[in-house]
This record gives sequence, structure tokens and C-alpha cells, in this order.
Amino acid sequence: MQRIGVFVCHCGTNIAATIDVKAVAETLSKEPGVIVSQDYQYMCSESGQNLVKNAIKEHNLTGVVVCSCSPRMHENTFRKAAASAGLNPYLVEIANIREQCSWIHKDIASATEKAIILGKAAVAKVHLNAPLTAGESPVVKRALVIGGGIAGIQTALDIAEAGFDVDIVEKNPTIGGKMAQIDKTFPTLDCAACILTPKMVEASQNEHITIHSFSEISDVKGFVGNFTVTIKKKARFVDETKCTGCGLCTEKCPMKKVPNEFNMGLDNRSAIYIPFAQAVPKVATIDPNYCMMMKTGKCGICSKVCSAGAIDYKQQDQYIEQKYGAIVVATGFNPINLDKYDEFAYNQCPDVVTSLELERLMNAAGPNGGTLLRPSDKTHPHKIVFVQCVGSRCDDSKGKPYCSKICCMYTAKHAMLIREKYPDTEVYVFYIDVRTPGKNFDEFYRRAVEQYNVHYIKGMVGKVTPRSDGKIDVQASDLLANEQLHIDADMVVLAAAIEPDKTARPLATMLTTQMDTNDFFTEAHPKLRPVESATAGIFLSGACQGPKDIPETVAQASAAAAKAIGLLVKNSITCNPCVAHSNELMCNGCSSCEKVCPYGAITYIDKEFKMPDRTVAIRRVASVNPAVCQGCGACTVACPSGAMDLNGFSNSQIIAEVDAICK
Amino acid sequence: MQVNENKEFQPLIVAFCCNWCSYAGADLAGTNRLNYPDNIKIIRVPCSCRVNPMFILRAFQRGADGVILCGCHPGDCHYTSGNYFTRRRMTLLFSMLDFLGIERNRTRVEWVSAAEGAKFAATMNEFTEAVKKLGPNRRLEDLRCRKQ
Amino acid sequence: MQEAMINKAKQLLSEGVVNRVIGWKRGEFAYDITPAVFENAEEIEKSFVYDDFTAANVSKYLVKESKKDGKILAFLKPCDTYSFNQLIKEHRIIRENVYIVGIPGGPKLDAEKIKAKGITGILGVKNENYTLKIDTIYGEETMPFYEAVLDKCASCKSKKHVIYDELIGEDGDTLDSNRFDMVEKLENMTAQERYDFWRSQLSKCIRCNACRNVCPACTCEKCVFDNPDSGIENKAPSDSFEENMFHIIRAFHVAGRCTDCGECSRVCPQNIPLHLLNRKFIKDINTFYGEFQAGEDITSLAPLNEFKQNDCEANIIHERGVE
Amino acid sequence: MNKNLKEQVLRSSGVNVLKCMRCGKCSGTCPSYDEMEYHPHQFVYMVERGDIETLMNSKSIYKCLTCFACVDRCPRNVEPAKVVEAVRLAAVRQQGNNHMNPNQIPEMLDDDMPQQAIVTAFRKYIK
Repeated sequence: MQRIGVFVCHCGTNIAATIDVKAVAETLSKEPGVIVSQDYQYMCSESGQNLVKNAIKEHNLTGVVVCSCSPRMHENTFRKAAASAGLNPYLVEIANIREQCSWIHKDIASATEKAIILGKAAVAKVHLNAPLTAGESPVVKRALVIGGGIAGIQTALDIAEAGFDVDIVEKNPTIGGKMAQIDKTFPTLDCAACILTPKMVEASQNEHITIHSFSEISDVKGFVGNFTVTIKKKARFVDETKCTGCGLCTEKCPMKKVPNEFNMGLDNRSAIYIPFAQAVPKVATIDPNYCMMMKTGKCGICSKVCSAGAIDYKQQDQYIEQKYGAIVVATGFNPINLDKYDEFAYNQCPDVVTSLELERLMNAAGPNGGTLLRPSDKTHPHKIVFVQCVGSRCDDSKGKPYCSKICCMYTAKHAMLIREKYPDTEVYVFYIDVRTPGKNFDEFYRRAVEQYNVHYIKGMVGKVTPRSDGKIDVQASDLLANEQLHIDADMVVLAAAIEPDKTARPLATMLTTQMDTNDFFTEAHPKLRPVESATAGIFLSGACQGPKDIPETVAQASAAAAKAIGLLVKNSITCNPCVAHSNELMCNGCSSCEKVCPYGAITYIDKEFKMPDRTVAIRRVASVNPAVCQGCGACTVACPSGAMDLNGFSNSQIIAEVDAICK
Repeated sequence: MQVNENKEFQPLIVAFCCNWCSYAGADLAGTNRLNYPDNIKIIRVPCSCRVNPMFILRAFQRGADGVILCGCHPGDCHYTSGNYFTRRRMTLLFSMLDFLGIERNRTRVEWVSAAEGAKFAATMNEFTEAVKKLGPNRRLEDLRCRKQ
Repeated sequence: MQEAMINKAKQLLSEGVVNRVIGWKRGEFAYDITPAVFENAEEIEKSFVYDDFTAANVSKYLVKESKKDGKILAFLKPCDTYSFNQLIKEHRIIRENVYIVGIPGGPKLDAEKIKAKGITGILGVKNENYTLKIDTIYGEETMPFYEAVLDKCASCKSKKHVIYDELIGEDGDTLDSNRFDMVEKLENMTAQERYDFWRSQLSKCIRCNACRNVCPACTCEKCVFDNPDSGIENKAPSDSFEENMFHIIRAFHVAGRCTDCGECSRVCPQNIPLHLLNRKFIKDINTFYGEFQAGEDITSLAPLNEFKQNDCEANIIHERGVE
Repeated sequence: MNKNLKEQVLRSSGVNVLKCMRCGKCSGTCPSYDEMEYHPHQFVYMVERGDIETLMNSKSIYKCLTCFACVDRCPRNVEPAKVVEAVRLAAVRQQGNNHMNPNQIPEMLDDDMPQQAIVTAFRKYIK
């Protein structure tokens, strides 16, 4: 027999002014199972809580109903009080008679009547509450960072700093990411390499950090605190442990006509290559698509010149399996492909370049050694046109619907650097809006205009036409002057929209994390949990979550690290006990629940059942991992047989509430 | 049942609210003292996707005159995708009820965020009025549960 | 056809490919054909039947049969293959344990329709140029063939086998059927008319559970209506609400999984057009979420188990059609 | 501002002018820009403001080549050329204003005038 205590709070006059609390307590005392029903001025106060605690002990209560403010306010307070008095905290129910009753109604009679009904519903529910115990699940003290750009490096360094082992998985032969390709950074104009490379070196030397370069994630299993990840180390045909990075092989390699990805294909590299001088790890990689030895079996020069004996043409992909407690995604971004924007003649004219290509053209380690020359004829450009928002802020059919955020600032930077270094060059920037929110950002942009005399023109370029004399005709509108312009430019620079890396989508599927329609990872809460994914134990760092500049990326990377560390310091995590569970006797094994579970918490096992006719049958039944389940209940409705139910909000509990309300 | 001509029909309405958005929205309506009729009785569920069509039918069976389901706006679900499933399930269920000739305005789905106290109150006012117009639920009630 | 099937069954049994055959045998009357499992050639020779009255879908039986030892031969009509596929998708059938021979389907005949013409004592039928010759104990009667066709066959959606190991006869195609006509007609009525229509139909329900028992989508280990904890347990409809609830919940539970095989209406002893409820869901799913045919494949997600971010809102119901 | 005219233009063009983000790419791309008093982006903006009579009275509506470069390049699929066409249609549909008086016809006749033009002119004869 249930022994339920009801406690009605006056909340000063907040409740008592509109609701006859005595009448509520009196009426509810007659409900079945209720053996004590009291009212008090402030139930959440210490003496109020003591009232509840004493009643639990004195009457040996099996359930508590508090008629008070919203459970979102004080459910935890009363659960803790119950627990301290020896009652399972999940045997407490709150009837919300303040926010959802006394504060919205004026008529005392009807408000009191409603409060009684809400109280009855809570009593009906608490009759069916079961004691729940929060489970615990151990945490593996190791983190995985996917992506080795500035976001991944920063996250890894912060986690390592806290004393946890962390692995970086980078798909390219070196870490560094996009920042390594950038020349200078806004708004300070300091050199990107000068601030990035020390961090790369630090990462490679940190005893807690393992870098898996030229590697990909091939499988993820498990859940928060206990992920099992398979990492595919792609064959680079060079033994990483032996290679000293001397670079002799790259010099001697006869195949030198391979487009250099690091320089955006603006120059060539050899078939065996180290992406750039400061690469980490500084290890050569053979590109099997170009290597003569791999293609024809004739060459082998690199192997001959390598004194370390690191070359291994027979190397195979390797798979490593590793357990992690937390995973940080830092897969970054890429500029979009500009093939469909014919009007900008990107594919027709080598002197129409993207901003990232311009970075390489201006970089001292770039194809021209830092001198800005036209890619077509290596002459000095005298008129350069920048086009903003190429592929950003578009209708879905025309490009990306979002603002790529970083273009306004890097264009101002480019314009300024060019005007600084080559004062004889005229620079035009066609913009729709100049967006410069950020510390010292607008000041930076104004400097480009006022100090460096960059011509900012409000309007969009309509057509770019390469001319036979080598000039490029840029046809654009000047909306403020209300005229159409033709500029005979030497170079055109397109601020291409940025998009998430292509590897992000399959990765999200493996991690069971959500993405938006643009393939950016979705954060758990747009304001309050911006660096966590909705899947517990998966954190987001950098531009994989949305367009970001470097300071924002680093800030988010450290935030993600802090969240990951917060998880890793725990020996075990307490699980929310209000999770789904499946009644195996009724489960059909149809997989409906698995399909709607946003967390991948449901798996299927083949289980033996003793049948009524004494035979043994093997049936496929659902099994919920309580450490992963977040308790949304989607599965309970997807289940046609009603085998799936949710602790704390069970079918019978909700039906009891419905009945009590409708009675 | 005797109809008292002087007394306006007072419908009984069950509102299922998800814990993270709509229930918080209802709380906000309370905090801002935005009135809505006491016909509305709220049941808290973790997510709108927890609401089984059985609960809705049960409410009608036991004498509810209207059922409204509130959840986070699409895309804002605390559990990322719950309300998308809700939307499909309820669209089909309501369509079926309509197909069976049960007044379509007795059921509704609304997205109310934790910040939309005013919307919650307005929605409840409006829904109560709509159900009032329909009168008592007769087409989907259990005669044995009829109040005397 | 029956001859070819019997030969095929005997051959597969003797080759040891299968150890059982699921087919049909005759009941008390000529038109009373029910599924049956045969274990040897003699049984098959003696009572295997496949004729114009053989409409029953054997897919559901394979839920149990495929879990037994050895392989079973199943003859599946095109419509049955959809149910079979759907059950594979739901992991209810072990595919490896079934050898499927696809056979041409209907149109099958409805004995009730023949009887409605006042023809009784049916011994057998023959279709001669679309005139049905009915052999009865009172002598031969005739009626137009198409007037005796089962409703579910009259609105056939597909002559195509979506799964099989081998075929007897040729495979057909999916058809443009008029299967949603009646649903549309109801949709265009007023709510009161619809209500009256369904009351007149559903009030006939005697809760014999034939619809549930025959339905290939209703394979739950324990039905919610039989489960005292489900909150909707109910054995016999005591009033209009329970009549409604059973059929609403049943239709909802099979929504997105129902292949529209039409067995529910075929077996209903009270002739309630139950398939209209399922078709209503199918029609809504097609309109709201894109064409979907349950059982067409074994990989696609059921419409209620997936979503699109730009799905229509539920209030579309309030905005369209007749109130 | 003429609300009916605006609605008519919006309906006959099928264009949602509110999608415009004022980038001016339409005008940047327009080959008849210099011929026009009002340019494609202004068409979109003025229709949004409801300032349609001004456009109808401007020669600009006849200067649009309907080459659809603006439609092709508009990043937000606003389709300015359809707006121009709709305004042109609104002008053509107006009873009276732009129709010719029979007395005007003879003096316009010369040897270079194509037959078709004369017929068209008569079709627009004021009733």
C-alpha cells in the first residue's frame, strides 16, 4: 500500500493569494494512498524542507507530492531533501500550481479547483513512480581530436596540459590545416606561420599528444566515456619512425610535375613530398598516383638516396583500434568549388584567383617567393579587383545561404597588404555589406579605406571577361553612384564561400551527431552549449560548427577542451536514470526504435527465451544502453508493441495523469 | 446531460508540453502573469515525441474536449530530432481523426519555445475559444466515462 | 498453374532444397481456401490447392515458419512479396530459411459476391472469356467474371514480384490503380457525413480480431490491446469509443508499414472496409512525405521513422478539405 | 503608392521581391544598363516600395532585352527580369494611355515601317 505525503506551498502570497491552499491540502488528503497532507508558507525554505523530511521519516512515506512552483525551479531541491530523508529521489513529484495556476488565474474558486486537479494528477502519477537509481559508467582517460588544424591543435594542447593523453587524427600528411596556408592574420597583420608553427612543434613534442597524420577515422563504436575508434593510417610508403625529414628524396625525385596542394596548385611538387618546410611530422609521403616506381615499377631513386632506409613501396593501410573517453571534432572548412559561377571566369582565366590562392601568391614560401605576380605572365598587377560574397548569402540553388563571416576581414587585410607593399597598385573591393563585428575589426576596415585608400564600392560584380590584351574586364554596378562600371583589372580575387570539409558528413553519421542542412555540426544548444554536440561525449571545435575566424576558433577550441577535460577528470559518469527500457518479452526486434533514436543508444541482441511450450527460441530484442540514452521517449512511440517504455514518464504514469485530469 | 443555458460551456483541455521548451514557455507565461483559461491542464513530458497517440485518445475517452501538443520549434528540439517525429506522427494521427469525422479543431500541434510565454498564452486562449465553439466532445467519448 | 506449382514443390522437396512447403488447402467449401504447411509429396499431391479463390497471403505465417529448422518453400503472389519484404525489413523473417517461388497473382474471386447474386451451393468455378461459370449443387450458373472479383484485386497496385528466388510465369509491373478513389470520396464529404459513414461501419465490429490476425504487419509478440499495462487493453468493444480506438490505433501502428495487401477487409466477417483506414495513411504519406510503398525494398526507412526538416506542419490538416 | 498595381505586378511576375539583399549584381550584369533610366535593382526595390507608376511611365521598361542575365546571376533567385516584364505588362494592359489614336497612324507611315508594325498599331486602336 502506498503511503503518500502531499505538501502544499503558499509561496508567501504568490500561491496563497489566488489559491485556497488549505482547501487543496484538505481535498488531496482524501485521495487514495495519501496519508499526510500539509501546507506551509515556504516549502523550499529550510524549515519547509524539514517538514517534508520529517514527514517522510515519521510516516515512512513511499511517495511525495509537492504542490508548489514549477519543477524546473525546485524539483531538484525536493528530490535532494527526499534523498537525505532516505526516500528515493525519483519518488517525488511536483504539481506546478504557481507558474501554471496561481499566476495566470484570478478567480480563487476556479484556480483552487484547477490546483486540486493538478495535485490529483501528481498523486496519481506518484502512485506509479518507481525508485530509480542513476547508473554509473567508467570514463576512459584519453581524448581523440579529429582534425589537426589550429582548432584541433589548440584543443589537443589544452587537454594535454591538463594531463590527459590525447590523439590527433589528421587526414593530410601534416597538421597545421588552413592556418598554415595563410600569410598574415587580421587584424594584427602578424605572420600566421610565426604563431602557428610553435604550436605545431609543441603538439609534436608534448608527451601526452600522439599525432596520427595521413590518417582517417574508419569506425566509431561506444558511447560517452567509452568510445572505441578505429583509425585508418593510410599507407604513405615511408616509414614514419625512420624518416628524418631531410628532404633529399624530394630533391632527387624525377617526377616534379605534381600540382602542389599546399600552394593551391599554383606550382608543382615532386611525387615524394613534404608539404612545407615546417610540416609536423616532418616525414615524406609518396603520392602513388604520380610515383614512377609505383606506377611502372621503374625508378626507385628515393629509396636509393634515403640513408635512413625509410622508403617502403609495399606499405599497406594500417588500422589501429583505440579507446577514448571524449571525442572532439575539428574537421574545419574548405573554400567552395567555383565551377558553377561562370560569370567570374575562374576556370577561364588564371588571373582570377580565390582569396586562399592569393594568400599563397603573397606568401614568402609560396610559388613566387612572396612577390605578388600574376599567375599567367608573372607580371606585377596594377589594378586588382576583389569580389565579396562569391557563393555566400545565396539562395539554396545558387550557393550557400549563410554568410561566410571571415571574407570581409581577410579582404580588407589583402587590400591593405597590397597597398602597403605595392603603393602603385589600385585596389577595388566590391561589397554588398561590410560586416566587421569583432574587436578592432571595424577600425581595421576603416584603416584600409582611410589610410590605404582602398576603393570600396557598394555593388556586385556582374561579369568578369578576360580580354585578349591580358587585361580582365570587370563589369559591375556602383549602387551608390547609380552607374555601371567597367574596370580593366590585372587580377580578380574572389572571396569564395567556405563550407565544411567533405569528410564531416560521414563522420557525423559514425558519431551519431547531428548536422544542419549545410553540413555544419549542430551544437547541443545554440546559446548555452555551443561547443558540445547533442551526443554526450562529442565536442565541437572550430569551423566544423560554423564559419569562424582564428581567434574565435581558438576560443572555441579551448572551450571544447575544457568541456572534454571536465568529462575526463571524472572516474565515472552518473547517468540520467529517466531512460528508456525495453520489455524483452514483448519486443519484436523490428528496429523501429533504433531508427528514431538520435543517440544510437539502442542495439539488438539475440536472446534465448523459454517458450510456454518448453522449447527455447532465439529472438532478436532491443537493448537500451542507459549510459547513452537521454530519455526523450521517441522510441516509446515508435514501438508498435509497447515494449519500449520510459522511466519517470512511463505509459502508465502519463495515462494516470490524463485520467486524473479528465476525471 | 443537462445544459445550463446560463452557464457557458467550459471545455476540458489537456496540453502536453515538452519539458525543455513549451513547459518552460508555459512557466514564462506564468512569470509574466499572462492569463489564459483554467480549462488548460498541462502534462509535462520530456519531449513532444514522448506523446503516444494512445494518450490523446485516452484523454478524449475520459472526457477531454480538446488536446493540444506543444514542443520546441523544429530544429530546436533538446533531443535534436524528437519534434520532427512528433510532427509526422501527429499530422497522420490528426488526419485520421479528421477522416473519421472527428472535429479537426479539437486537436492541435504548436511549437512554443522557452522564450515564448506570450505565444503560449495566446495559443491557449485561441485554442480554448476554438474548442468552446465546437461544444462538448461527443464523437470520440466513452459513454461510460461521461460525467453525470 | 496448380499443376506447375505442385511439380515445383515436389521437385524442391526431393532435391532437399526445402523440407516443407507452405501453400493452401481446401476447407469445407470450394471457396474456403486456407494456408497450410505440407511436409511431403503425398500431402501435396492430396490437398495442395491454387485456384481463383486462393487469395490468402502466406507471408505472415513465415514469421514462425522461418524460425524452424530447415528451409521452407513459399509460393508468393506479387502482393504477398511486398508483405514478405516488409517483414524482412523488420527482422521478423529469416530470409535464408525461405525459398520463394513467385507466382502470378489474381484477380481472385470473392465468394460473397457470387452468393450476393443468389448463387449458392458453389462446387467450383471456371473463367471462360471473362464469364464466370459456377458449378453448383443446383446446376451451372454464370455471371460476369469481374463482378465476382475481390475488392482488393479490383484495385491491384502491382503485378511485380519484389522478391523471389525463382518465378513461375512472367513477372509483371506496378500498376496505376484507382485505389485511393474511395478515400478521396470520403475526404470530400463533410465531417458529419464521414462520421456517420464510419459509425455505420465500425459499429458493426464484433472484435473477432480477424483483421489483426491476418495482417502481415500485426506480428507483435503481444498486442497492446491484449496487454493490461498498455492503458488501452480491450477485448471487446463496449461502446463507440472502443470501436473507434481499436481501429485508429491499429491503423496507426501499421502506418508506413502496411503494404496495402487488403487482407484486413477480405477477412472481415462484417465487411467493414478497414483497408480504407490504411489507405488513408498511405495516401497522406504519399502526399506529405513523398511516394512510399512499404515492402518495396528492405532498406528504406519507414515514413514515421524518418523526417525532413521541411516537412509540412500538422496544421495542414486544419487547412485543407472539408470540415 | 498603388497597392493594387503592386499586387498585380507581384502576382503576374511570381517574384518575391523581399528576397532581394540589394547586392546589385543584376545591375552589374545588365547589358542595357546605360540605356535604362531605372536599373534592374531599382525595379526590384521600387516594386517593393510600391512605386510602380514611375516605372510604368519610364522608357526603361522597353529597354530591357529580357536576356535574363540578371535572373541567371541573382544570388538569391529574385529574378529581376520577371519584375521588369511584369511592369511592362501592367503598362500594356492599361486601357487607353499608351494606345494610338487613328489620326496618328498616317503620319507615322513611311517606307521603312514594317507591315506588322502597322497592324499592331491598329490593334491597339483606342476604342
